[in-house]
Amino acid sequence: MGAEEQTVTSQKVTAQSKNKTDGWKPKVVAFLCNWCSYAGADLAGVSRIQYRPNVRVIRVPCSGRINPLYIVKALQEGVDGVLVSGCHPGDCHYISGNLFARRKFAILKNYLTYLGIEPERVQFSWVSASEGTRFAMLIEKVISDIEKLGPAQKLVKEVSR
Amino acid sequence: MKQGILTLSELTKFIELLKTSYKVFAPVKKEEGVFFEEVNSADDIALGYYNSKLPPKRLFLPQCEVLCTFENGQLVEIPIADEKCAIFGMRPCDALALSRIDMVFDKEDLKDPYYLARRKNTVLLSLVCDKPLDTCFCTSVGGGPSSGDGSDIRMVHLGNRLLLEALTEKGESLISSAKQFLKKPKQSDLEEKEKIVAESEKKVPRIKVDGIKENLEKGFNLPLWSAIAERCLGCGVCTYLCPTCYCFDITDEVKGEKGKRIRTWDSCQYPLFTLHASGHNPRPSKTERMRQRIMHKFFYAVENFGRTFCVGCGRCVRSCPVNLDLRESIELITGNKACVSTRK
Amino acid sequence: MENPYIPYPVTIEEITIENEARDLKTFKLVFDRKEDEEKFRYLPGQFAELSLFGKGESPIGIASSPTEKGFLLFTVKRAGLVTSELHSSETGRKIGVRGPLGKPFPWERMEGHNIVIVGGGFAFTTLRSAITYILHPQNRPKFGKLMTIYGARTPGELLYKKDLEIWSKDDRIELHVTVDKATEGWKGREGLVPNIVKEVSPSPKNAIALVCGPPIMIRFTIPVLLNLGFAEDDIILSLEMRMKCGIGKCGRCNIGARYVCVDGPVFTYKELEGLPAEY
Amino acid sequence: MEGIETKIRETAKALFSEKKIDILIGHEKGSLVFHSRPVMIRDANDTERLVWNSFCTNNLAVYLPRFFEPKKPKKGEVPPPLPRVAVIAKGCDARSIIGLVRERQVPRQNLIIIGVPCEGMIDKSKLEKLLEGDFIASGSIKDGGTSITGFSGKRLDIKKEQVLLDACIECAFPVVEDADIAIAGTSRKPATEKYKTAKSFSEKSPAERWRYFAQEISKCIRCYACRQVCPNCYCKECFVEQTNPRWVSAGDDLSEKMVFHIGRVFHQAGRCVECDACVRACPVGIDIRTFTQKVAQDVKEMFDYCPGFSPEVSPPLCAYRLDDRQEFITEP
Repeated sequence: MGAEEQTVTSQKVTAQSKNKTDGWKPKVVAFLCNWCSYAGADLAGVSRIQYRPNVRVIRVPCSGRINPLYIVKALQEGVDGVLVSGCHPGDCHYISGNLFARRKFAILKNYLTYLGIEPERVQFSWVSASEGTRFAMLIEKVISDIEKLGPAQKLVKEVSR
Repeated sequence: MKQGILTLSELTKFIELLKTSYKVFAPVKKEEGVFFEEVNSADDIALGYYNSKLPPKRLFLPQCEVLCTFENGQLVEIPIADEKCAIFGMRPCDALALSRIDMVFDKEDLKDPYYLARRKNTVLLSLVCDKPLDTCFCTSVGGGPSSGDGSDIRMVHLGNRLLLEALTEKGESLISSAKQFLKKPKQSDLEEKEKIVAESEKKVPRIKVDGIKENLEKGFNLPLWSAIAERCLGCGVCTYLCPTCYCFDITDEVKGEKGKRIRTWDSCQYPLFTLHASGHNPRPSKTERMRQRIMHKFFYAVENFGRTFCVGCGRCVRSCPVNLDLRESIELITGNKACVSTRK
Repeated sequence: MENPYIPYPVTIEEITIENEARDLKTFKLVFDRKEDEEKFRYLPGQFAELSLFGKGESPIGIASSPTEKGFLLFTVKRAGLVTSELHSSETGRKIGVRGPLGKPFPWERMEGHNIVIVGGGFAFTTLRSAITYILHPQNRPKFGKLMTIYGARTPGELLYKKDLEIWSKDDRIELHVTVDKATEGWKGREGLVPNIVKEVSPSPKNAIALVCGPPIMIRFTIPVLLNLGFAEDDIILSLEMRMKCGIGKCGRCNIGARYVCVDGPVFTYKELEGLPAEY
Repeated sequence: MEGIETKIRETAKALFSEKKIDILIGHEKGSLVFHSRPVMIRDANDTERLVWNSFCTNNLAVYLPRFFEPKKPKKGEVPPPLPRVAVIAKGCDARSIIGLVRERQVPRQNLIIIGVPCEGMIDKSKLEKLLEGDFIASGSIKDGGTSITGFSGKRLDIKKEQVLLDACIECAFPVVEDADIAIAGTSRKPATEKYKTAKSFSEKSPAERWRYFAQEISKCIRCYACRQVCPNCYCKECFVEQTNPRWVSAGDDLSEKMVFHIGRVFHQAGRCVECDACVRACPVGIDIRTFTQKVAQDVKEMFDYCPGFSPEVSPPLCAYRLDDRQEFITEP
């Protein structure tokens, strides 16, 4: 699970033309906080735990670094789901990064659901550095949720028009 | 055949005929106001409307237009619109505005293929204005409720029928192709038309515009500019809703390897309009930008094209969030007391 | 109908870094199609829009002279979106050139006159094109004496060091190169361009001055030239403006009623005096 | 209403004569029927222009930041003293001003807030809808009733309550709390049920909500009037116009407009006082209110914060509590 460089740029996440039937595979972006969740993902990899490959991990210094526009921009670039994962409240390397982030995510999640976007599209979680297996299960759950939803149609940008 | 009478009952067939060779756009009444949209049948058309919220210029200079598409840095396609359209029921001030913009986009050495293709493929049926509002002042800036500039056919709404007059060959060929629905206009029809036009011209409020070019020539550094622009919030609605505003921006829109170079509306009221890469901005504050808007329409355009680039439609007056009234600014500049001469 | 918005495809053949700060590079562009090169007939003083699909376009003065066949030279400073992308491209990359745009220096009027060229910083691009054009054997006899005063902040910031070398040995041009602040090993002049112009004091008789540089340099050079006796009509400037279409349609590059992209970028000082000070 | 108008003029005249203020921002008669507009008064005898009626809808707080922009003084010069500004403020304006003070855009000590009792403002577009697309040629207001005549000659007599702005109908804080000078008078009764629009919208099905959101936002012509009239939107460079990173392209792709509107609304979390200036400014009539109110509702319910009151309380997104709700967190 190589780490990719930090900012979400349009080249990173290309949307293939998709319709439900032709073997569509979900593409999910995961913003993992460098100290806990990313380390948890690393632990899962080191201990050979298998989990679904459709995740593109983007390492960020802290879940507090996530600007809501990153998430909305990812959805616009055609990604099917976004996962943001940080340290458990109280474990944050920067003490309050995830606590501030929690409020931002609460508002964003409610707002996107209010607009009509399926709640499972954007998910948030806390994974600590020692929870390798829990990370793998989290990814399995997120991917299966997204598979149930099918490809993203809302907020997706088409350039061809 | 130059003229014809179309009874409103025949309008549906006339529109069907138009639809055979043209995409027909007409004023459609919606909740927030009247907009020009494609219509399928005659009964969608709001014939008795005042004027549309957004000018029909949108159909020639769309808010976003693709100049070319590219992939991996290579040019792919240059989509120049070639579908034939008909605009039914445009007000004369908007048609006049289009004839102004034609001067900018149809210069002998530098022609704009996108705009001109649309203009060439479109026939304009303008509807004489019998409903001027208190914010209209077309007669003060060289227009009028029955001006034919820019339109191919001029229509007059006579109670239950429409008098059509062809002003260009395009109009004439359209009228002759619709002969079966049209009757020869009687003398009474023509008199009724003159009455409506005269009455409507009297209803249009007048403002003092003469002498504005000379005042503007000397007036670049007058303190009145900061007084005029003090209330302005720089939102650009006045330029987006103005039928003669044509300024645009060119940017690239990319998704993955594919992308397109698009031309979108822009406004001299926005700070980024003239911001240099070095950070210097020749028009840094709202005062300079408001001055540019008025100078361009009433002085620079007159110097470059010999015409005032304002057709007095009043859209900027009605839709400004802080009621910055162009008529008051004009009268402030021409030295008259800054009061708006309401309906006489 | 010729579509003025679509660039000619070109390839970057050579990139030379011009200054120590590495934020100024000269790009040598070669047309992909021969007929485009024929269509692209230009004169020194004109500019063109460098187009990078995906990023946008930016107006850059043409640094090469029409007498140098087969390629175009553009010196670009890393400033915004397009120029940064250009700076991070390698040779062989395909980009686009749109133009030639704007009016060149008034060459017919300049024939038979002495030419004084005053340049500053990285705005020396179109002046290099002018000098090369004048020094060409066919054109040189048409003009009188040619004097050039070119200044930059430090020796490292001087553009076209090879050309400056050649020109300094050429007796058909009187070259004065100066720097605001000399570094060790710099044997040439030291001092601001306006002071050097005062020092060298070119004779205004039958002379036309081309002045191009940052606004601060222009503001101090013009009075010096006027004091020396240059007529306002004989001082010619080239202006910088935010541009998008380059063909007088998008409405942003106007100074008063004149559009810098179509009626300029070259203006005489007399013309500029008649326009409002909004540039 | 007339009583309040004369009081406002007297207060203004007094402030000017006692040299307490340099500029007063208020409302004056507009150039259109049933229209008032902002005005900046700089000396005593101009105060006659001040009016107070049911059309003083503009939120004047948007004008304040420009007077207090930090200007780098030339070397050696002392920067000029900041002007003292008085503002005629109804409930929502005052809350916006306090919001600007909270975000240190405007120094409170340079401000004199003249609190005016607000009985609710009339929505001119509702009047025009009642005239079915006709425009108002003339009109008059008589004790709680409005009679208007359209250009087509049609006359209508309507109760004011029927054509009030939605913001005023749902307004929970018509009385100005922190006014330096309070003009006496009766204001509206605060609405009991808060966030009515957001609650009724969230009862709809997600598909319906999305269709409505897409349909409304597709009208957007990117003129940014909603941003320019909003007192909270004072950023020098808005995220919409950034090129590095380029969040939003200038095209008219529906998703671009949505990202703009979602981004703008998100910046209103804990700041929007629901004065509806954006709804009134939108030239194409987008129902922005339905989308901005949800965030205000969530901020109240989740973090018990209501913008525009006590400037010393830190806003919701700049604070946290260990026991903040996290039911939205996915547990594998």
